[in-house]
Amino acid sequence: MAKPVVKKEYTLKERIYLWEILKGMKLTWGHFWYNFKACWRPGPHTIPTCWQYPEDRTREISPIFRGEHYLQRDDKGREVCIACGMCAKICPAKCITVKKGKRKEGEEDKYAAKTYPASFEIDLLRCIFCGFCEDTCPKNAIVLGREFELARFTKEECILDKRKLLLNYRKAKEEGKLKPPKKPVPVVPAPPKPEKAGGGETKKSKAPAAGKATKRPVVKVKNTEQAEGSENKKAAEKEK
Amino acid sequence: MDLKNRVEQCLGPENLVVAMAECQGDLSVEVPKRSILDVMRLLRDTPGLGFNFLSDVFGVDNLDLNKPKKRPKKKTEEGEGAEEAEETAEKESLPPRFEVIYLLLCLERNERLQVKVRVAEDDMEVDSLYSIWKASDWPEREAFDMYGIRFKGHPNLKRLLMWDDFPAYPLRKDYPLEGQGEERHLIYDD
Amino acid sequence: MDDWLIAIIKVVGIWVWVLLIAVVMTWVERRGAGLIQDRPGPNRAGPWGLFQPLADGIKLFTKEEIIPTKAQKFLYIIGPALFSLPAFSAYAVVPFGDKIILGGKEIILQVSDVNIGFLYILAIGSMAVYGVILGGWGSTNKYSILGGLRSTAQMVSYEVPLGLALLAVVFVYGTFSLRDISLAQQGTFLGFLPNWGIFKQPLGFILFIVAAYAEANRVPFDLPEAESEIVSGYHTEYGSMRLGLYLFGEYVNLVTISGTIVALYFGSWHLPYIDLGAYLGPISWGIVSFCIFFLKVAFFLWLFVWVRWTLPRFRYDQVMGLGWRGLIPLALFNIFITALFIQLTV
Amino acid sequence: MNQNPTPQTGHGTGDYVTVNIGPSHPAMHGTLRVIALTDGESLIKAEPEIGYLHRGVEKLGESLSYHQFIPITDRLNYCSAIPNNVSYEMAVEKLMGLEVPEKAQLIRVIMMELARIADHQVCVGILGVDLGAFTPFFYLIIQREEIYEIFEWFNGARLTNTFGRIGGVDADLPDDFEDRWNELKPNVRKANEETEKLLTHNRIWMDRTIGVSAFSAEDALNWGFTGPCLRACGVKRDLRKDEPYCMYDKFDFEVPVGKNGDVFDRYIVRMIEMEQSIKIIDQAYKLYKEMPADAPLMARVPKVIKPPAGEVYSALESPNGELGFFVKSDGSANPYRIRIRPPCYMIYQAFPELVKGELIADLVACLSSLNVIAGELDR
Repeated sequence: MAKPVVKKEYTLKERIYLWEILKGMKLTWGHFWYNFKACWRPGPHTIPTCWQYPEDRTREISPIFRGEHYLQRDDKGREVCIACGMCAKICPAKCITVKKGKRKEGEEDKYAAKTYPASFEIDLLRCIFCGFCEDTCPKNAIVLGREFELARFTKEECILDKRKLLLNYRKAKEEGKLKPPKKPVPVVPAPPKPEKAGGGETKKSKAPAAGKATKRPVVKVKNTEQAEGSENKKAAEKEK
Repeated sequence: MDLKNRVEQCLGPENLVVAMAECQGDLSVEVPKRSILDVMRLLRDTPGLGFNFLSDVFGVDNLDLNKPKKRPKKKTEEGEGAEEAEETAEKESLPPRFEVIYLLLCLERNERLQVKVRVAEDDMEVDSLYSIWKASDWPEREAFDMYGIRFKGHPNLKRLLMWDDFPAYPLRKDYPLEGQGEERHLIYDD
Repeated sequence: MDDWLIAIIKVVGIWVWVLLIAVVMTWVERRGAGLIQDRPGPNRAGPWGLFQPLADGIKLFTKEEIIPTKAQKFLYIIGPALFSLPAFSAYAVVPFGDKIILGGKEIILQVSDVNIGFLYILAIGSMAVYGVILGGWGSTNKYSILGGLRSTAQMVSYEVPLGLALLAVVFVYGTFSLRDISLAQQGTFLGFLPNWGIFKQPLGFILFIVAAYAEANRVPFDLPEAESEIVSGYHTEYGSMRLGLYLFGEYVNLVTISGTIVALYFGSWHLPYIDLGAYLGPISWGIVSFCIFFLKVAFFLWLFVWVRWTLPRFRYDQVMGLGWRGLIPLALFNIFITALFIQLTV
Repeated sequence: MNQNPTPQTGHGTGDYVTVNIGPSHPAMHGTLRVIALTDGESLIKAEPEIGYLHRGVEKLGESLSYHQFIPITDRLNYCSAIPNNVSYEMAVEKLMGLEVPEKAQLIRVIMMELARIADHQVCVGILGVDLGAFTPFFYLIIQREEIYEIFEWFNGARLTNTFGRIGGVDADLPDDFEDRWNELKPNVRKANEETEKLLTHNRIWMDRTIGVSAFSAEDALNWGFTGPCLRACGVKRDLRKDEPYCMYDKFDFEVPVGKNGDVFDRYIVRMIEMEQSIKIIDQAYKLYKEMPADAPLMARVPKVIKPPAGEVYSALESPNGELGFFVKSDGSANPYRIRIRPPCYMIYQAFPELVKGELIADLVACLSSLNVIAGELDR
């Protein structure tokens, strides 16, 4: 395990230190001078790479930024969520709890669907902002907004209940920061099949099975082999 | 000649192949535990195979696969001899609980091979590959740490990720996800 | 009585002035670093962040003083003092201007014109190493001890090329007094070059500045406090104003070193090709010479900052190698050449 | 200066000092810890101790569904989350026998190469910081921020991207990708050039890096090295070339190879790889543009993924080396066992060998040149 010995071959320029040092200093001086001039520009955002954050909020946040959540309302101001619980189910951090409530008569202007979330809580301390809830929501009701200032003083404030989520929606709407609707992702079209495969996207369609069907026997073979293997081994051990 | 035949040709005569399986193009070969070192040397040195790179070593716990039915885990239950006897009887008919999987790689032909040994719960000792590949140093320590599989001949077999006096083996299937309150065992001295 | 008063004014004045420069230097360092690195640097406290040193000072003064339980108390406390005291006192022999004539009395702008000024600087400068090593040892921290050890070896080693480079200067000017050397740098030689030390001792200047960087523990020789290796080196365990003394001491050192460089090699208060003293009145010339001197000092202070944010750091053995195998032979060669030259020309 | 007095020949009085470097130390990126036995400045022994960031990712995976594990993979190598995501997705796709649409593969390539640039920038920058050169770090990190900007506009997150889904990607490239990339490309090149100017030929830098922690090719293979650290030793191995995935066989790029396996070579290899990544992105984007706008991005994947029982191992060339995922399925909706083969885990275990006989300062240099990421190491 002897370590290889490395020969150092330097050119004269490298050997005398100073040449490269002076070159480097020229480079840093260039940066200094550029930024020194930039410093005299008016306004908080002087040096192009730095935002003076709390004062200077001109930096554009991506419209699809995954920040603090809000619950969407439709055009008539009704809550869209149907409390199906998909978001709670898909959440890797298990930070969403939804309780379902049945819409009573006379509440049609409050809730869009027959069921609505009686309570909807998101624990921001657990949330990892992966955006799966948004992805999976059938009604596009829960959305991760553009709000990124998540610091709170107490733990209680970090739990977003339904009221806060709807307030977030109002705030986002007032500031024009509602998330644009997501473009649907084109999926590989289903191979032509005698049965109709349309709309089989959400249901367990037959289409992937076509791919699987060829593979399945392999797996089965493997399973049997495994079983045989263990038997073989048993036999071998018995012999021993 | 495809890889499967070559491996068979190499290991077959010595009666070293317990089973072979292929899943999506990944060939895995199960070999007897006691001859793992010989197998590895053969796989490395046989021309035409030349698996000269150890990619990874890790354990798998097959507890749930062996027992599809969920049963309450009563480890400290006393007295119920009948149930225990039943369990032991069942155990004997099942394949050994643990597996150690070695991922090998042939750098020349870019072929990969999974070598598998089964480790029974009552004899958790496998020969260490440290003498062949130094790369097995930490992965074997981790397998020991997580499953309690001991590697004979490893120069420094102690816990890697968990602290030294951690009382359990966390990646076993009967270890609860949220732990057993091992923090209690931490002794803070100033 | 007047002499006493003048002396006291000079001492206090230059002490405050050097301290002020050191304080501003902490701002320049960070601001300069920021601008070199494409970021603004401290810009919150006051205009352009100028009050940042003030805020730092308040913080350092009001922080709780903690002495680690296992530290050796006496050494721990005396370390910072031993570091900063020599730093301040070394400036005593460095001039800061020509002279002022006040009420018919000639006042030289130098605390004390000692005729062995060089030796004083070398002697006092090497005192600082005690502060570092005692602080490092007294902290009873392994990183601190390592830092202390590094600094000792480094500073002691680089005293030698520093002294040898200075020796060549003494050969050229024939005096140990910094004031005399400064005065001798007026005018030109060979008809076109300013009569500055750098043109008479180019190699000596390079040797001196490299050794001076090592003496001041600055990048690329900042091994005693290399933060990626030994956390903060000898002052790892220090906090509050004790740390402040180390930090300020370092900057005061920089001022002293820059002053020495300017006095020796950069023509002190002289401008090239022009003798302003002949045109200005005695008082205004005193002030102008002071300004010229400190503009030059400011350039060297900036050079310290500039180099710091350009270069990587040496390794311990490489520093030693550079010192003993590079600088010292070169310095001896420089002395030899200088002596030969003087012998041949005079 | 490589031949420092070793304890056997030099002042080996046996009176050594144990210096505990880490887990909280300016040079330890993340919570690494090295217990160093030193004789003055030279190292007698350096033993790495890991596990301070162990979060039980593999155990966690067994209780999550296949999709839910994707965000967890972000947290492995937090400097380059996207290759982690893709590697895991590729493993599951292999298990399911899915064919990922070409356009999605191209998007993956583009994003992975961007992540590679970002990762190498961090690594080189930090290497500079640890050797005392602070400034290149900032020049590089500014460009990394711009890369993160692209990530943000692509799918809304900067660091923990949760990129892609099993079977494809969840979003198309943003419309302004080309503008952003064209703006970014010269800047990245410029930052790299400036870093080279400040470091590569600087004698101080060369002294600090050339010959430090040199490693021979046989040793490197024996210890399971992959990625830039292996290539620096002179072994031309790159999974993108050797086991092409994601259409990497269609791109024309070079695999840089070093000679001595020392810190300098690792640095140079990383610098060249950044340049090559830029080339790959250009080619991939060209191919991407040739695809029809409505080309599929997702394979047909059922909502609840239940791969057939089986076990596969799939690896890709992450910025640090071979990042592999072994996924074992029992046919249910949760993976039965997920094993992550992190590249720097294999490299870091040779750390005592790498720094044998070096100085403390070299330990730091060696550590940062390996680009050890605690999140990936401890999982």
